[in-house]
Amino acid sequence: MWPEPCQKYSNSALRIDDQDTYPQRLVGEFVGLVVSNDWANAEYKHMVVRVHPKALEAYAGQMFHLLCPSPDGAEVWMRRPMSVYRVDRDAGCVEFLYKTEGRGTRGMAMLKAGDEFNIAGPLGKGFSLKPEWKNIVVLGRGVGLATLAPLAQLARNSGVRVTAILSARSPEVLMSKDYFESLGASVVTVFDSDGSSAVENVETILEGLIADSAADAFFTCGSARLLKLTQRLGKARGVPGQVAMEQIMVCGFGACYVCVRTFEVGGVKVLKRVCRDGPVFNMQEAVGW
Amino acid sequence: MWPEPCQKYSNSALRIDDQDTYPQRLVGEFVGLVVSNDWANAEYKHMVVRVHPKALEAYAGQMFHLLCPSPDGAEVWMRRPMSVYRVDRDAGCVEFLYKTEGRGTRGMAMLKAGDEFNIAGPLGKGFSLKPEWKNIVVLGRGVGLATLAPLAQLARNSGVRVTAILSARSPEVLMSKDYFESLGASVVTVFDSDGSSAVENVETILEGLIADSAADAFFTCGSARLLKLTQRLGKARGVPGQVAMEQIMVCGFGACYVCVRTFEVGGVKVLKRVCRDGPVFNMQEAVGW
Amino acid sequence: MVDLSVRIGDLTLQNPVTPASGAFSWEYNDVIDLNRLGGLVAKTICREPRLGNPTPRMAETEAGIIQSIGLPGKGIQYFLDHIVPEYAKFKPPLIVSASSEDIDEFALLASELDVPDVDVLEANISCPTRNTTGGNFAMHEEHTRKVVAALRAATKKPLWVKLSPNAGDIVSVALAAEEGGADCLVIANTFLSLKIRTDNFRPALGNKFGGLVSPALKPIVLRMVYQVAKQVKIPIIGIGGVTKAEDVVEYMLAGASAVGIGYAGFRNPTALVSIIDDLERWCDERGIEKVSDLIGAVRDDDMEMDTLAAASIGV
Amino acid sequence: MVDLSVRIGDLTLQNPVTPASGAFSWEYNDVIDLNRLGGLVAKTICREPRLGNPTPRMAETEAGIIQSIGLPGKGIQYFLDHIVPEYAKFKPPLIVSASSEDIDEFALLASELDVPDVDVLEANISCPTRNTTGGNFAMHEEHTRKVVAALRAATKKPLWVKLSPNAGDIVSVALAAEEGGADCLVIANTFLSLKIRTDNFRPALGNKFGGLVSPALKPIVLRMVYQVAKQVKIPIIGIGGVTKAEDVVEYMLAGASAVGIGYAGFRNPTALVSIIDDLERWCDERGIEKVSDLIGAVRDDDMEMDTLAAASIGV
Ligand SMILES: Cc1cc2nc3c(=O)[nH]c(=O)nc-3n(C[C@H](O)[C@H](O)[C@H](O)COP(=O)(O)OP(=O)(O)OC[C@H]3O[C@@H](n4cnc5c(N)ncnc54)[C@H](O)[C@@H]3O)c2cc1C
Ligand SMILES: Cc1cc2nc3c(=O)[nH]c(=O)nc-3n(C[C@H](O)[C@H](O)[C@H](O)COP(=O)(O)OP(=O)(O)OC[C@H]3O[C@@H](n4cnc5c(N)ncnc54)[C@H](O)[C@@H]3O)c2cc1C
Ligand SMILES: Cc1cc2nc3c(=O)[nH]c(=O)nc-3n(C[C@H](O)[C@H](O)[C@H](O)COP(=O)(O)O)c2cc1C
Ligand SMILES: Cc1cc2nc3c(=O)[nH]c(=O)nc-3n(C[C@H](O)[C@H](O)[C@H](O)COP(=O)(O)O)c2cc1C
Ligand code: FES
Ligand code: FES
Repeated sequence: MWPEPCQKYSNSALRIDDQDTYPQRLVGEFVGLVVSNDWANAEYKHMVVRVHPKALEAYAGQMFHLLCPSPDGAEVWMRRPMSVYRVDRDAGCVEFLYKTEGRGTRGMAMLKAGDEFNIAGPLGKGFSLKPEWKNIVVLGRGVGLATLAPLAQLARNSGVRVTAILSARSPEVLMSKDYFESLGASVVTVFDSDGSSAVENVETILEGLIADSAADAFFTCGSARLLKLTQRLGKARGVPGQVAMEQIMVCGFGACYVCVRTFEVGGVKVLKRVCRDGPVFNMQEAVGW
Repeated sequence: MWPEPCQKYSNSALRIDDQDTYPQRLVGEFVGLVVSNDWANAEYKHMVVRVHPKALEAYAGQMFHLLCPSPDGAEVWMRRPMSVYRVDRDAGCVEFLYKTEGRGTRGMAMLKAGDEFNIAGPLGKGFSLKPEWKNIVVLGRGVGLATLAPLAQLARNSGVRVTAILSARSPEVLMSKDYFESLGASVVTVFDSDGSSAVENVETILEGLIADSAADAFFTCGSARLLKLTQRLGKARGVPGQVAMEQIMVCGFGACYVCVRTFEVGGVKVLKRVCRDGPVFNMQEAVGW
Repeated sequence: MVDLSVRIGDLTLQNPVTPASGAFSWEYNDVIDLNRLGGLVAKTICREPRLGNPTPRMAETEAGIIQSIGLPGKGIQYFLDHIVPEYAKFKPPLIVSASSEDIDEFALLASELDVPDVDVLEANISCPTRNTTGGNFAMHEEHTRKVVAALRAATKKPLWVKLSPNAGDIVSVALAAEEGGADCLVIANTFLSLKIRTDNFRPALGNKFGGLVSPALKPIVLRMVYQVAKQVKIPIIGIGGVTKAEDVVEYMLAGASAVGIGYAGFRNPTALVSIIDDLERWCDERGIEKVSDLIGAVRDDDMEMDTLAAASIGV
Repeated sequence: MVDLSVRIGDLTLQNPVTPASGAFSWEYNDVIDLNRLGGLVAKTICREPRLGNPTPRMAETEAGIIQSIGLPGKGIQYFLDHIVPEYAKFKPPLIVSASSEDIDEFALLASELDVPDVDVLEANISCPTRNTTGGNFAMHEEHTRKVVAALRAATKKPLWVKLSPNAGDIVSVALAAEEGGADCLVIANTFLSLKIRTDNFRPALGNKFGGLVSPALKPIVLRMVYQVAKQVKIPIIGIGGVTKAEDVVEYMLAGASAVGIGYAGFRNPTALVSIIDDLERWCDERGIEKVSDLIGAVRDDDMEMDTLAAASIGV
């Protein structure tokens, strides 16, 4: 009689110091080590994970697919996609800013410094800056800020000026203002609590930026209202733009076609995959959120 | 829209200080708190769990059915039966002595002081001492010692003298000798390593005890060889006996008939349930281990 | 407070939560108050004494267990003399599950069970582990119609018929049972399965095949309940993977009038009672006055969907 | 070192581990070296362009997922022009899965796929989510025989036929496929399922029904592979719930010559390669020289069992 197997899942994910036996790979399955996992506010946590150097090749708008531990003893069966909030090459870390929602993110929220965390990525097509864009406007709300933050970093590295319009329910739950400012962005905050986040008001702000030639392109994520506004205004004023979209994902590699959204390309409606054709898309092609 | 459920399993198990809303119950589902969970030797651990007072009604030979946590992220789907090793009424604790085998016991081995542990019981029919038995012989090996230990306590409380023959591979892995001695038992140890555990040698010891009128009844658990020996000798010399049996269990209440073993009663072969008709059976009726 | 009662034909259950046959006995009164349950369901009995299948009778799998018990029991006379009286001590109706491979014997058994303390006859025509090929009446609509008609003629008790998830066309089998005279359909028994040990290359169960029991299977059985509920007029009891109050709700939305629970009671002996408590709270929190309003209340007529994709499949 | 190669008819796979159709594409080369795999299996293609089913296309369940994609794709011409060349960059044989609801169209598609870079035609006659009732050829032996015969006549490629676990009598369907001219049976596709959300009473998937995918189902599919392997002469590929090397061994013991893997690759993108590595180690540790020796090697002829209980069921 031979011993019964112990491991439920076979796994050869790359640990921090592993030699990569398939160096051509663009995407890795990594076992990282949690460095910190602290509350950013009452709903969001900020996680720093030390990983194999390969994972640090992630760029703005890309995501990782996370194998979340169980929050309740029962297995979490599917990975959860999460944008890269920040890559810290010096520390060898990737960072996530995430909202605790359902079982996956609640399990993720339980991880402590030193715990292992299996993450696959970087996945998807991120943001791209055209050379002619010197001033961009970034509009984000909620989870969207996590996705947009690395764009501010990318812009700084490319010498592009950023105006960040950060929307939130109230000043207490606003996130990432300091981070955007530290990256040199001019930050405008708008809130539901004082009415400043209303579409009309944001529209006025955007009109002002266009008038000041400070809006060569719009970038948005996390709000259907902001997407509609920037689409409409961008179309009317000839401002191009990009939007990062979400959809439930399975494979993350473009194989399963679970993560599709509808787009209109040259008058024809088509489905594109958030995980591979996106998550960042041409704003004018997006049909709904 | 209403909130999605969070709890995978509904649960109203009794916590330590809970009021029992169904006081007639003989068996409880308890959420205990682990007090300690230490290695007894390289393979066995000794766990102390503080529980609701109802659980302390367990007596010698009875078991609990344990909902083991996961050792590997994947759920452990069935409970695992474990004999009560000791009940400490003063401390409000039940204790287990267990071998780390497969996924269930490996998950159990990971529990730390302060962790919750869901245990159901006490279950089954334990050992019984007839008033005419003044000197009993207890023969155990491996896991069997866990089951037999409370019998020594019961005997002491009833003023019955115990000779405990403890069998093990080698002196290093012998367990519970001190515990049996602290309960006033005369302990005889036999080992594979020096050949003393051989059937012929144990038989000689038993013959000696019978000759000394120190063997009014045999009790055994954990070894097919010791069972066969005591059955044969018991039959030949008119010494009655009891054996505690194991079988894979599902319900623990006598409902599912998963845990059956074969017995011969009055010349007829019958199946009995380890969880309800046992785990302690008339030694002479047992057919094989 | 919500009215938890449901009607199954002429019978009223105080709540829709019942145990599943074979996973329950009066002995559970040791741990829960049986008077709280919607019904009491006895383990399937056969007319003649049976020892059942060889051990081991259970093996754990990836996500659940396979089991093969083989309907052991001491026969009809012992059952009437010793087991029915045990159940009679409790208030909820007694549902007696019975089985036979022979239609005439089955009908005889049904008539022998037509006694006052038995409230319902549940015909188990779907036990996958009764014989090694797993065949049973409920695999075929013709066999189902025949055996149900014979049972209908043999008893005046409400006749519930337990179907098999191994049947390819559950709707046809369900319609056959309804035509045969069933008062209620119990959907479903276990999934015929096999586990082979990689340490010794042998089947893990003494009987080789076993029935898979796992919360993972709920979406399959729920689909069957939904499909059958759209076609039959008689009530349905959904069985398979219920572990929490929301699962009861889900089965009722799909068209079940009540549920049966096996596995969850193994995992948590107090599960049935806590699921009843949770169901009451769930309804109260949402202002649902009668749990029976949930039956068949799935909103499948106004699906919201991505319009383009919807167009592509002609919805 | 063990010889991991297996033969499927005239085709040799370097090892028995292949991806499952729909759960894989050449794009996985981003994360694993596709040249390590036993075969490359393309997502099922249809002749005409299709957008597929409405979203959401996946929902998590108790132990796994249900999914309903609806076979989206850009049609045969795009496939031949753009996708086949992507796969052609790699060494392992290309298995192309194809589907149609119409036998003539299916045969036409088969003939169009009879091109050099395609090594095998896998006929997906079992997609449960292609239309809302879940019906498909593989539910019925007659339909299976007909469609397989038509495909057989239309292509000279090895013809693999993917069966449905929703069929009641998998053995008859398998025999029909063999008679129709299949060179290999792929067992099985997904289980037709439903999830209803208790927060809004709506089906969780845009297409209502979906296919259940879960390691929990392995014992059911394994039983089907075992039953079919006892009856047919052609090789079998087992698909369902493989997550580790021991699962490959278990399927091979039951009679499969190779396996397909979907879910495990979602959970661990590197799973297929590590399963191949583990399988090699597993065999080497046990001195197994050829993995193909495991095919059908289950020890079911000398079952050790409790003799009394065995007697009771006449074994
Ligand atoms: C490309 C991409 C990037 C993302 N980046 C971030 C991020 O940086 N920070 C962050 O907090 N969240 C992000 N999300 C959303 C995140 O994936 C979901 O919140 C998460 O999967 C929810 O998992 P859960 O188990 O906690 O909740 P579940 O119980 O699975 O679901 C809770 C709710 O979230 C919805 N949901 C589930 N999965 C997704 C999904 N993949 N996309 C959108 N909604 C979903 C469900 O429909 C449900 O309403 C991103 C999603 C995508 C697709
Ligand atoms: C009444 C009773 C009392 C017991 N008391 C103790 C005790 O005090 N201490 C102790 O260490 N063990 C005891 N056992 C055995 C214990 O239940 C098993 O070791 C345990 O269930 C194994 O679980 P696992 O997940 O670690 O291993 P698994 O991976 O489930 O199995 C490992 C091995 O143990 C066997 N096994 C699994 N379940 C049982 C079972 N219920 N009975 C016997 N063998 C089993 C399996 O066939 C396998 O060979 C008792 C068993 C019974 C029935
Ligand atoms: C150990 C065991 C024994 C069973 N015995 C019977 C039986 O005797 N008769 C029957 O109709 N079903 C029997 N079943 C099936 C259950 O009644 C039920 O259909 C199945 O367990 C699915 O429900 P669950 O997912 O809630 O466990 C048995 C199930 C188990 C686990
Ligand atoms: C997202 C998804 C898409 C699938 N698409 C197809 C498909 O196009 N054609 C097909 O034959 N099977 C398809 N399947 C079924 C798989 O090929 C496989 O039969 C099933 O997932 C069971 O294997 P697993 O348990 O390893 O995942 C799909 C499965 C999933 C999860
Ligand atoms: S998640 Fe599979 S294609 Fe995007
Ligand atoms: S474990 Fe169910 S009868 Fe013993």
